[in-house]
Amino acid sequence: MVPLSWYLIFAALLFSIGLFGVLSRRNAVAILLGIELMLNSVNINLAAFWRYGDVTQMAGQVFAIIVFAVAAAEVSVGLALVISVYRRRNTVVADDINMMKW
Amino acid sequence: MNFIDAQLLSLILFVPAIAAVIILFFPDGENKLIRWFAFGASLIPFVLSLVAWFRFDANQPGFQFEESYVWYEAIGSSFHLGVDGLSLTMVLLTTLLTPLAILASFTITDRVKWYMMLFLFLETGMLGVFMALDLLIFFVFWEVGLVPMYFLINQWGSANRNYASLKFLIYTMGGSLGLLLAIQLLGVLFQTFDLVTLYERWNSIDPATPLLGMSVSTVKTVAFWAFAIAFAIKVPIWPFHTWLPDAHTEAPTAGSMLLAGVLLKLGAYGFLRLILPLYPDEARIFAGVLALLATAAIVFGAFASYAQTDFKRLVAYSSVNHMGFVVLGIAAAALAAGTNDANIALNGAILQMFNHGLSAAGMFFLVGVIYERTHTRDLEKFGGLFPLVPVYGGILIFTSMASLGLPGLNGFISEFLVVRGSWPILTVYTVISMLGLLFTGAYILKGIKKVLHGPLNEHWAHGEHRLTEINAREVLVMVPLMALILWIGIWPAWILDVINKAVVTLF
Amino acid sequence: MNFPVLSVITFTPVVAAIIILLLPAQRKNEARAVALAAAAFALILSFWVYFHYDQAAAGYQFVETYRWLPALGISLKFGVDGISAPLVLLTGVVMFTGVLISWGDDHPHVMAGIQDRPREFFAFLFILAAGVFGVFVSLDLFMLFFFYEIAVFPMYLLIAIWGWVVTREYAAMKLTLYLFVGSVVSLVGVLAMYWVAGQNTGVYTFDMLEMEKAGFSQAFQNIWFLPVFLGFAVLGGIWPFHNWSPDGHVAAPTAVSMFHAGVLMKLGAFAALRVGIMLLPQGAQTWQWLIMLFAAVAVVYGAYIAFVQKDLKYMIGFSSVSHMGLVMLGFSTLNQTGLTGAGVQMFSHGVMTALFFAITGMIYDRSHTRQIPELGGMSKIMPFATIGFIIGGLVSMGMPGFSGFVAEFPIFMGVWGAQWLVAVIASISIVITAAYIMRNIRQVFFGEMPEKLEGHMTDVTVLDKVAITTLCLFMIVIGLFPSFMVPMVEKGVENILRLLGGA
Amino acid sequence: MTTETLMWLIPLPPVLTFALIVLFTNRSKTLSHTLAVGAAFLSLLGSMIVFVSALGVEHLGEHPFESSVNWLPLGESVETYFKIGVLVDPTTAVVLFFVAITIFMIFLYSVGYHNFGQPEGDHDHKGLPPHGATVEEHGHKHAVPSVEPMYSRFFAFLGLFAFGMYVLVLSDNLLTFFVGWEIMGLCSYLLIGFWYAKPSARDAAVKAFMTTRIGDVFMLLGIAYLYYATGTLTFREIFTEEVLHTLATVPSGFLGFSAAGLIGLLLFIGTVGKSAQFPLHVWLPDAMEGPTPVSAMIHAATMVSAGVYAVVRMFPLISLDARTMTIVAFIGAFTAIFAATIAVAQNDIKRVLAYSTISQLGFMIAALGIGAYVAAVFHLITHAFFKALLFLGSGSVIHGMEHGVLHTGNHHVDPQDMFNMGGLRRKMPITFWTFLIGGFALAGFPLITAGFWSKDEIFADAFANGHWAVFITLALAAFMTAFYTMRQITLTFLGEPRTQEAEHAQETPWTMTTPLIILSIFAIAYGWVGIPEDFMGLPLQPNWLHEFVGGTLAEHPETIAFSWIPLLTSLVVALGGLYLGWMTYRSVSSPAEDRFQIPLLKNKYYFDEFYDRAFVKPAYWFAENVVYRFLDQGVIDGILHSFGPATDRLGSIIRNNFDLPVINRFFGDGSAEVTYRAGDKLRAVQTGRIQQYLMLALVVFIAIGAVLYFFLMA
Repeated sequence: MVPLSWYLIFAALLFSIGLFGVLSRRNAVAILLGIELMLNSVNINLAAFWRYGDVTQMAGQVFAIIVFAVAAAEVSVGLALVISVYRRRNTVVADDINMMKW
Repeated sequence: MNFIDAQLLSLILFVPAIAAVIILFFPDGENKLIRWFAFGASLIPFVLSLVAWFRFDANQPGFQFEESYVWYEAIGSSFHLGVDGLSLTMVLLTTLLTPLAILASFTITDRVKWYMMLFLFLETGMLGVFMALDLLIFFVFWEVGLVPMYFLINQWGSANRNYASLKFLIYTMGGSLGLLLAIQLLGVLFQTFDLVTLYERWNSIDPATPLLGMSVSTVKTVAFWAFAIAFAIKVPIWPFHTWLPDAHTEAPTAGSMLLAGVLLKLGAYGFLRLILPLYPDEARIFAGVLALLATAAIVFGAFASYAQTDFKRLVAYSSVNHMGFVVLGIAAAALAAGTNDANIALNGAILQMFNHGLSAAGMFFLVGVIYERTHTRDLEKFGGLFPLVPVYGGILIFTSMASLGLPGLNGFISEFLVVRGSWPILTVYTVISMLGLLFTGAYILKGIKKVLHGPLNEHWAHGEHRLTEINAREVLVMVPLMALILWIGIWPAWILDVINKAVVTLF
Repeated sequence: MNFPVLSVITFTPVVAAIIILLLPAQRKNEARAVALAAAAFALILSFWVYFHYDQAAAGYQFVETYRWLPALGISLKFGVDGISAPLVLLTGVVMFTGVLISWGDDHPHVMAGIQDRPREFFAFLFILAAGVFGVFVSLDLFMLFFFYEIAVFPMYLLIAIWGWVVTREYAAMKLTLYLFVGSVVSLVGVLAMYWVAGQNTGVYTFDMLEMEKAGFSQAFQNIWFLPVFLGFAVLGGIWPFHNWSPDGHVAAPTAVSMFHAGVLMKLGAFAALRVGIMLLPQGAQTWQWLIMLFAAVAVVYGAYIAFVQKDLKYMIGFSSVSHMGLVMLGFSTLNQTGLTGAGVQMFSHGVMTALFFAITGMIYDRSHTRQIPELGGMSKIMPFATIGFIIGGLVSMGMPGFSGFVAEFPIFMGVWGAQWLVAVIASISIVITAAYIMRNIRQVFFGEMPEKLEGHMTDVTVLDKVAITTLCLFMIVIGLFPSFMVPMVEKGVENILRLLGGA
Repeated sequence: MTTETLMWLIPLPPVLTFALIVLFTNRSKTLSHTLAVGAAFLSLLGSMIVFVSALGVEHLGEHPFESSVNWLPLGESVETYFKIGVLVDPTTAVVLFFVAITIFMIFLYSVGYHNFGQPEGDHDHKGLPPHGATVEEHGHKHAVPSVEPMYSRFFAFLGLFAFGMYVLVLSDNLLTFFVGWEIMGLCSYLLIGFWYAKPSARDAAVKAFMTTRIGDVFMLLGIAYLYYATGTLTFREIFTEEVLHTLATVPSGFLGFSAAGLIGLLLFIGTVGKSAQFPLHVWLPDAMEGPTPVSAMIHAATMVSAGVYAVVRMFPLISLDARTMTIVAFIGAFTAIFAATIAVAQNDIKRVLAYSTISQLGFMIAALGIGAYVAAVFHLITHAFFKALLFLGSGSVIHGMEHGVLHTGNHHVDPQDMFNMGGLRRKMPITFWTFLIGGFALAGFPLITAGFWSKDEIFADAFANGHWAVFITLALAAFMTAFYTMRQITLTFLGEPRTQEAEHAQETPWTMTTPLIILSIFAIAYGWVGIPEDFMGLPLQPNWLHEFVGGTLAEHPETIAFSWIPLLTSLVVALGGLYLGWMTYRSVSSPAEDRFQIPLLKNKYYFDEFYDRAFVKPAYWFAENVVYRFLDQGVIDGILHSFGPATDRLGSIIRNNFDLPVINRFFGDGSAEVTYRAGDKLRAVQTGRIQQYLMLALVVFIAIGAVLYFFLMA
């Protein structure tokens, strides 16, 4: 079967893509998508380690599921924020959303 | 009766205070009621102290009617009361003068309630000092006496009262600071404040053992001065006397009566009760200084009084002059403790305390009488009042003569005894003081001359200024005083006997 | 171990606070009523504790223990000894009177007391109170610390929201920072003690009774005594870390000033004694001179500054610096009389200064100025308050017959025993105190009333009078019958002496 | 009733009168004076009984009447008392005799003098002499003297005075002696200032009291010293051999005086004050401000004699030290002549007498100074009688003149100025004759008058004991005495009336004249009790007085052998003085013609001015400026007042220069400031750009990674 490293390299690529997306994109939604990618790459890692580690230990899968839950919550909150911001300022460009600055 | 026997002193001591608390619950407007109640209440201790006076066994040495209660165990202080011939005399004086003073202040109309309360508290404070046989209790009452007096001066005083009252308070407190510290020192050393114990413990202390890293003698000297200054301010000895004219002058009449009559005695009493027994050696060493200051008080007091144009101030300074003799006697006694001369001097000093209490109180009251009518104390504005107020004039002359020390009246006996006692011990000072006595005559006569004599004073003769004769109540105040003045002058034995025995056994 | 009176006392305010918060905002009087009830309840209980404390047995009594965080050796352990029992009583009294005078008078011309959002005010006040009670009764170092912080935190809000508009932000921030910095410093010390005690004994516990036996090394004590003691003593207003307190007093609303000067400063002193001196006795002996120096300076220094203050509250503020200096001075003697005096002085000063601030508040609410020269003639308007203030003044100048004397006298005696020179120096303060107290009484209460105040002034309310009377009673009773409190404090002191001697 | 009890009782009636009048009968004039005169009479009665029984006793000197009681408990042990009591020995007896009589006379005389029975004055004020009243008598109204407004009070004072005098005379110890002494001092103050509304009287009263008090102070010192030295003040205990001996031998440590000397001197200073001897004589003339004759009489016959009496009493002690005696003699002699010179130049009838009193007292003092004990006592008594007589006479004269003044209504005429009188012998014969007797007695008119015998005895004594200085001085003084006496008589009674008022002068009522007559009898007769037994070599009775009074002393003074020289001297000075006086003044009608109106004498050698400048004013200046303003208010209070500001300043220094800047600003706000600044600088980092934050995070992450890698790998 394919060695563990393939999964890991794949996950790392996916993570970097996500990170690049987060750092480079201006659109808040796109940033969120980037974050999703990063989270899922983590999930891939978790699943892979579980599979190649002690199969009886369920910790990896459990964690992955927790991450799904968190991601879901996070996306929903994030999108809600984005939408409310869009309603208020007619933009979803992250640079313009800097009222948090002191 | 049994109860009274057992608690006689504390009864005398606390009846006024209790009465004051009761007055607190009286309705505000009821001036008449309050006055009479206060007067009556102040009579009770007088009666009781008469009881004490007659039950007192002069021949038996030491303190009598002793009582002792736990008060402040933590620092070894107990509520210990007791009197001997010396303190009993003073107690009698206090309980006698307070009713008179209250009677004298019936003309007060402003906040009578508080006035009377303060007065009664004041009485308790003064009595406590005379009765205390515990150093701490002594100090407690010593300080307690200040507060009512402060407010009496500050609230019911005349024009310059704020200055006078604050000066009085701060000066006296400043003086008693040293006393406080010295008392604490004794307390720390012996873990007790009981006078009787302290008398021998403090004197039997071994000179070799260093205290607080200093030699015993040094410590004792310092402590002695701490005591001495506190009392010197109260007496007052020159040059600590300047609070007195202000306080006396500004205080309300009755206040001045008690100030001169009793409060000054506290200082002298302190000398007799504490300094002589506790510091015999230091007292002997510094008796010269004491005598010097006493002489200064007598002479300068007389001169200053002679220089006054304010009647009340004149009388006030006369107190400095008279109390000087008390201190002179004490100094003599300190110098030659135990000798016969010393005893005579002490007899004189103590009797002088009593006598001055009578005459000074009387004088201040008489000043008050005329001040209430004319609202001035300026001697220049008086003169020629004799035809208007013959009775008042007579009383004034009588009292003045008492304070001038006219033979046949009380002042002479005590002054003679002091002079007689201190002549062999402090000859020079005695001679100088006698010259002071000359000026006593000068200012007394000046007072009479400026007030009574001279051409009929038209200004006070008629119209709304019409000077009214001294009224019955006021005469009533003077009668006991004058009676005692005369009685002691003619037959001093009854009181001098008690004093003498106390002195002989005590020193 | 019957009725858990201490924990009840401690949590009554919390419960009350919650109830009050649940009330609708505009029901002011209900909120006040609840507050008053709770305060009275706490007061009664603290009386009960005070009088049922068995002096013969001495030691810690009414002890209750609950597991709280066993893993770290933290337990909810309450108990009072001769020193803390009076302080519990004090807290009860101040809390009760504080509520009374905050009720105030909502007559539109007067608007005395707390008229603005009393609900929240009382809630915060009670949390504060709970913290204070907690500190006094905790036998567990962690808990003590816990309550300590609880007590400190609400002060910020109370001052910042209800305080004197001009300086409240400044004062609140200053106070909070001072106190937190102080507590952090001591926290470090506390943790250090925790670890070292653990190492020494093998059991890691915050139980102070255990830690007393931990046997800290001389070196350790020398190093850690100062941080711990001073850290807490900051709240005790020790010189030179006293500066938050006058500003705090001035800015705080009346009831808070009362709590602050009356109780909170005792909190600092108490914690400093309990943790600093009792757990690190040898350290205390090493640094005795420094504490005594600070204290002596504070006494005279405070008196001098109070002498020149024109603002009534500043005057009182600095006078309490001076008086707390006396407490510290008593601590620094490390001997029977001195500590006893300090213990009594804590109570005496608490009551006295509470009274001062209460009356000052009453005057300020009506005259809207605290500038002594702008005041005068109050005795005609508010005779009752006048008497109260005078009695307070007499106490603070150590006039015999009042609690002040009973407290100060032993302190000075103790100092004589330790270092007589200090006694002499410190005693100067007495006269100065007398001077400014009398001067200001004369000016504020008896002087000429300025015409701009004419007609605006009203007498104090009945509740105010109740409060004043309560406070005065304590000062007089203790003054006349020292045995009311002194023997109990002595019992507590004996314990301390045992530790000092044992060390 | 035993004599002792009686002696206790003698002083009481007058003092009771005083009390009664003051307390009750002040309103009723009749009651008051009845009481007073009655009391005086009782005392007189008592005194006489005592005197008589004293005469009956053999060797009264050794065991006199005495009785005493415990009075002051004293230090020694609990049971020792200071005793007071009464004592009558020969000297006391004779003194008591004249004192009682004269006092009674004053009382009686005062009734008339104060116009009892006359109407109330029209515009009389209390405290002013009565101005007279106008009465309506059948049609035309005319002025009559008006009664004294403070009639009762006057008798009260007299009573007190009498009490003092009796106490002094009767007491057996110095303390009560001093008590009486001072009480009289008070009374003289009250009586001189009786018309207190007259500024002159008021000041005279104060002056009298203060001047005598100077003496009293020293006397009290002497008493204190004596008491200390002997442990007793009772005369008879002091005058015992051993006590006197010790006193004489113990040095006082003061200018080498023996204790006795110093004590004697101090006591004598008291006498100088009381008996108005030089230099404390200044008060006596002013004392004449009092109600004319009466207080003057007190200051002539009784009270001032007390001074001499004091020396007489203490004679055994004083005579111990020769130097003291010399001083006494000198003062006495000097005063005698000094006062006499002044008397010559006075025009006020009373002042003349005042100075003559001073001078006569000088005689007695001088006599004592030379040890002529009996002579002194003798002169004391005779002088008391004739001087009393003279004063009452002068009072009567003045009274008569005042009547004249009232009649003419010209109040500018001074009824006391002798130059306004003249020819009164016809107007007031009784007064004239009695006055004449008194005057001659004073002048020492030979053989008949008492004054002659007493004065003669002094001369004899001085001569016999070879005190030449004293002898000559006194002789001169006696000459002048005779001179001014005659001057007075001439100006007053002889010649023609010089004024309207003198024209209308009128004899005084019986209450005033009776005493004159009685006294004049004594002024003559009393001299005969003391006639030397070998007078002019005649075989006469032994000198009774000498025996009797001399018996007081422990060693009986020897009688002096008769010698012609003193006798002739006194004859010459007396007669010569009288004659010269008459020659000089019979023609003089106004001061201008009087050759003896020498300013120096008229102004009494400027003593008043001198004392005023030297003592009174400086004392007041010292009191006011030095003691009060400078010491009390300047120095002492200055120091006190500096404390307040000092505290204030110190307080504000601490607050403003340390507390606020250092602790508050620097440490407190300072630290906060620093934190704030730091935060301010750092806040630029907070861009609010999420990408930037992440970027930063990434960089840091890589950096840390790199570091870790570097370390772990290395």
